[in-house]
Amino acid sequence: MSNLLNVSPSPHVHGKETTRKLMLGVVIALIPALAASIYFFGWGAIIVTITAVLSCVLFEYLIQRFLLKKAITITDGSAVVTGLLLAFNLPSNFPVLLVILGSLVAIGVAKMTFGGLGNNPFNPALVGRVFMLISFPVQMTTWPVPSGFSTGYADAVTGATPLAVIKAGIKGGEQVSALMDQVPSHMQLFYGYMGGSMGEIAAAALLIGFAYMLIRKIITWHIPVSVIGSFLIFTTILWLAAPEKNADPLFHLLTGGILLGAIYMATDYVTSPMNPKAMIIYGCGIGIITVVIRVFGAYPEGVSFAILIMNAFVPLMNTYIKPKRFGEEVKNG
Amino acid sequence: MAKTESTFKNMVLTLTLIAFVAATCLGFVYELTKKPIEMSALKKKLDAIKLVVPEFTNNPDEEVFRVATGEGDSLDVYPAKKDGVLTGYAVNTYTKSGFSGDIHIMAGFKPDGTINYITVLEHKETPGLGTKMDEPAFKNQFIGKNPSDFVLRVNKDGGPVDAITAATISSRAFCDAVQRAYNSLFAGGEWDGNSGSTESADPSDESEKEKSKE
Amino acid sequence: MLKTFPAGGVHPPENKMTANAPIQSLTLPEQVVIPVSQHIGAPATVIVNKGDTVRAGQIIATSKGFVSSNIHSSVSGKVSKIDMITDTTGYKQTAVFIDVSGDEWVDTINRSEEIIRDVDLTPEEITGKCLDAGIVGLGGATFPSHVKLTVPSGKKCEVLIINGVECEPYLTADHRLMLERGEEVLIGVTILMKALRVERAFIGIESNKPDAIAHLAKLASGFRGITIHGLKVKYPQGAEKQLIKALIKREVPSGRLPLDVGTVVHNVGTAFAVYEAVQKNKPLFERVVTVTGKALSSPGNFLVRTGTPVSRLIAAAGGMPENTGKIVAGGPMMGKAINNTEVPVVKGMSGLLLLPVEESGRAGSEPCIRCAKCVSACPLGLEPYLLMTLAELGLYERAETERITDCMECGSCSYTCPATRPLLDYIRLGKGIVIKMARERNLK
Amino acid sequence: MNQLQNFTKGFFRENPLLVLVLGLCPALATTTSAINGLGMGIATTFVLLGSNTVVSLISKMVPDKVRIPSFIVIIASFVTIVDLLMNAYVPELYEKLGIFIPLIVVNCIVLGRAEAFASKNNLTTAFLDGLGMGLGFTMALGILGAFREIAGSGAIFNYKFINGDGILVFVLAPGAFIALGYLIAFINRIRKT
Amino acid sequence: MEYIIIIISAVLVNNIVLAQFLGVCPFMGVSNKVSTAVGMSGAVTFVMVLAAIVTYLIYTLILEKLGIVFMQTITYILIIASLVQMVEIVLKKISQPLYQALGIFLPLITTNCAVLGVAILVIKKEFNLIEGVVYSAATALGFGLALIILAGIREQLELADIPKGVKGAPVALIVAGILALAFMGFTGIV
Repeated sequence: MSNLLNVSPSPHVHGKETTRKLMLGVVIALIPALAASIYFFGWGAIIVTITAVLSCVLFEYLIQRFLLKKAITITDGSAVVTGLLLAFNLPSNFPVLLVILGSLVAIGVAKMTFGGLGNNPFNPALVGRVFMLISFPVQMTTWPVPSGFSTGYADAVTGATPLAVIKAGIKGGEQVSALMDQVPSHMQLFYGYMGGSMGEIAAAALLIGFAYMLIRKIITWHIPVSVIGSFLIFTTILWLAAPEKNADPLFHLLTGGILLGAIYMATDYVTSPMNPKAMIIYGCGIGIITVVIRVFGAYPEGVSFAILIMNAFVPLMNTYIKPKRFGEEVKNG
Repeated sequence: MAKTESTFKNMVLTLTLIAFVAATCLGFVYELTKKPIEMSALKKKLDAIKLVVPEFTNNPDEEVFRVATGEGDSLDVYPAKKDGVLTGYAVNTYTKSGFSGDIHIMAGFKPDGTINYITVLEHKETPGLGTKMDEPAFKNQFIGKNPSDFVLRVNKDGGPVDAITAATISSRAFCDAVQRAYNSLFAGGEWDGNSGSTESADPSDESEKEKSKE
Repeated sequence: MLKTFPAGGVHPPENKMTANAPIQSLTLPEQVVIPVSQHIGAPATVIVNKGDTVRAGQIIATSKGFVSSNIHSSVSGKVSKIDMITDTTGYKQTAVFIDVSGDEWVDTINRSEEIIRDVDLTPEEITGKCLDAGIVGLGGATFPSHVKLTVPSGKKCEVLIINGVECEPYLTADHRLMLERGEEVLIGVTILMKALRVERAFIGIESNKPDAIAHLAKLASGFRGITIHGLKVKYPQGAEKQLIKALIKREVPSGRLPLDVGTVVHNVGTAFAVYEAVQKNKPLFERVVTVTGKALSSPGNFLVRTGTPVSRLIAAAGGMPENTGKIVAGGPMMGKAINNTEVPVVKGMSGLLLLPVEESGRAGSEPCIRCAKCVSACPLGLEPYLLMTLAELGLYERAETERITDCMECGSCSYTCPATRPLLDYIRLGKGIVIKMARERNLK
Repeated sequence: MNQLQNFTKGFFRENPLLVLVLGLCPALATTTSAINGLGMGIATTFVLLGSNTVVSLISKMVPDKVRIPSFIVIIASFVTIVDLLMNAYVPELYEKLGIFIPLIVVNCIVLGRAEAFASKNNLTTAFLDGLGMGLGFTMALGILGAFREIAGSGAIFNYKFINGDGILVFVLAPGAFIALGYLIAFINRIRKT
Repeated sequence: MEYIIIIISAVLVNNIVLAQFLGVCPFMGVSNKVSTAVGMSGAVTFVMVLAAIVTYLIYTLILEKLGIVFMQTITYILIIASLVQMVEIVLKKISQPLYQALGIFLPLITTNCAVLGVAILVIKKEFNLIEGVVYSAATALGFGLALIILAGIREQLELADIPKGVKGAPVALIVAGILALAFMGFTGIV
């Protein structure tokens, strides 16, 4: 009997959380946004999502099996999440071949090059997205207009995102108040009735997922709240300073993927800081850089770039911004 | 041969000698290449002029004159003449509203102001996007148009010019440069630089987005 | 709002199924095996020989040095041999084997049920009695109590903290003790207050023991300076520094003692043992042990003599279930797995936990996903993921600057890690090496 | 045999770019197309050849303490000669390579070969070494340039074989880094097996 | 305003390493540790600004006047080489701690093409002296920023399980590539 006893160091119990469950939780949290996307964009959304997820998983498998000759870890679900998030960052009429290329970049370049899950300094889905945005600017910036469930894919009617419309207008010297008539109302934006990347349109659906992830304790509030907070403060300042030259903060918040970025992309475990203090700095950095790029830069959206840039600072933050150590503040005696 | 010692005299001597030989060689090569360099620069200019104006027999480079843009500077204009008859002007124009840096363009006009042909001399636009402004698909829509009735404005701004997809800003900049050339030459610089057709009113306001989503 | 420590901590399922099981006295075994090192510090020196007859409460090994403790016989009988055994920690050490005959106690022990409230000893006399009685911290650390009661000159204890938290899942020994021997515990606290010359004592109890809180609060009205404080249920609420932070909002600096922030912490079990030692002259040779496990037919809390083999406890709790995969001496978070059922009960053993096979194994270690759950779980504000990697790669200098030695091995990180990485194992390893390195450096 | 090795080592075993990882700046900046890459490589080869030859010839005469300054002057002279010649006879390529022609002077490969090899070897050896290293570098730039041109603009030697654009990022800065990274990784991989 | 544009452009939009490919060798070479990266950045800033001033003066006061502009490369490299030597000697004399912090990087700077590159670019971009100083300082800042970020990432990657062939220079290049990708977001700010 005694020989059969298991002897191992403490602790002898383990929490219920596993990597797979966490990844599944993220997937569940993304379902409302996916549903909204399918509702507005139809078949295109389904095709792009399935292609991205399948090719991410497949590439992870192939690279681990044949190039790295390592243990296969596709079952941990992280490739599925990468695929989903990549799809969420693409237009729903994006050519299938390019979706596959994007997946290869996300998994092959941004993840497997660094040794796989847990080692990559940059968010794989975002590397995939930005790579595609710069390589295929035309395809990446022709958005199908929402049309209720449509079966069109390549032939979908396309239009600009509200953010791009406003930005182009402002640069053309028009007044914001006049431009606002050309874009959907704030309420429509909240439900997701606009052109844009698949996953970024429906603020309502994204917020439901956010609530779910908070309740399930998959993520903490620090990053999303600091991103959105600094973002709102900055846009409000600009808006108050020149209301006819800057869109209102709420409009900014509901468009251009800032919610998708703040809730799902910036919070990516591997590429975000490891302690609350650093998380807040990281989040504020993302919020501010996003606004800088949106308002002053060439691209109408800035959140993908902002997250990648702050990703680059994460190792420095992890080294130099430490959690508050217990017993640090109290001085002798 | 024994290794030369590192004495002060030796060091100075060696360095001086090497420097002297080097300078002599360079001077020689410089003299040798001076002409070809000038020639190639001239040839480049003439090639560009040849491209944008009708046939000519004169040397436009010798007859170059400058016209004021009305913005405090001036442009080089090369008149093309065939047997003494004016066939067109090549205007070396520019715009500051490029996507990344200034764009220099050689714009060719017939004497009545009709656009003959245009070529891009120098730019730093994004490869695959802004670079398309030097491709026929975009340029050809200007040929034979007279800016007096053909508004140099991209269709996004209400004009007739089809902008390059995802490179509206480069397209606008292109129009801006051509407009500048036309106005300087034919409108006598009486151009406020902001007829609404371009957004070059404030050169510092270049924070335009290129990837306009359409 | 219940008090707690601010950062870190986890919420493992409580599983306190023996909370309503009254303490039962375990019948004496045929033989007890009493190790000479049941405490932190130098092992005691054996002073009996093979063949000697001893009585319960008789000293059989004397403390060697200041940080050490006396060991007493827990039964009456004959010393059959003195030999090496493998103890609960897995190390070899000397132990005294005693064949039990009858149950004769040393004469000086007051075996009456009467509760003696009045204390008229000086602090020094109290400390002396604790030393004689071999009292050690019964919360699990087994630090000799007389050391903690000796306040060095220049330092002052302002408040005494009594640890009734029992934050380890499954365990209920302290809980039952507070319910059934509440008055003795409070007298013990009064004695400790006297020894430390303090006016106030806080007893911290996790709010999952409302009956104990109510009971002690009622009794405490009859004692001067003792207050009962309900605490939030969060592991490791019972860790000394975390408890101090929760109750008096002071942080014990890294590498320092509670006394540096003006407090001393004792366990309720220790308070009870102090009561018995001071008022009844009874040395520490028995204690309450929770014997528990989901598959046990009659888990319970047992008053058991030290040196009793744990197999007796298991038998008393209904016998070893078929599918037992692991036996843990102590709680599931910090207890030690033992590899045979003949190891003796020692002073510091607060529980015996039988885990079924399916809960006894560990899942394989997966790659770290940098979810930072270990960082937020660490009550000391350390970064377990980093410490593990540093220990794994042998970067001990960096591990030291990342304060690996602060780790108290509470196990919250390993518990919470979704990738089931053996965080604590590596940190323990690294910590050991770093401590050794530091010691060698100090010698130079 | 030994001389042959002096010549061939630059191609693979000691390829200055792919194995020694030197001369990264021009390798990244000028390889937007195969022609540009090759042009840069040839310009560098010319400087390498010239400097190696002259350094090998005069190294005995140069006192040790002024060795480096002398070499720098020699290299800079050759660079200026290349600069002038290219400006005169291949103006288009010259314009594309831009500032990276004068910057050959700080290319670690050139000074490295002069200092570590040419100054210690005879004329023939130094010449072959310079030629091998230069051509090895040229080859590496050509490969990188060809890859970037094919992937980035769907063309090779300015001949476009696909309709439309390639993967644009490869003609831009990020693509340069990434392509060179994988190229070196690939070489590492075949070298080790 | 003009200066701010120069600074933002040099640091973020046209980062010397990530967009212009100058100084890639030291960028790869001294990015193993954050502490050395910081030291290198300091030394580069110092030399770069100094070199920009001296070469600017020499160019406008001597080369241009004498009409021997073609001697630019040879003069510049000699100036930079002797400047580095001088800085080293002066630093050794006046500030031992500073010398210890920056000293080991100084010899490496001679062959840092960013220094020579900036000196040439100051002339090419037709800056005046003050603009040249601002530009060179901002460029050095951009160099330092990229270098320190890369060093931070590489320090972290030390603890990661990088596949064999990619380890070392390749992974650093790929990180630089992704970094360049991210910095492209700043396009168009100025």
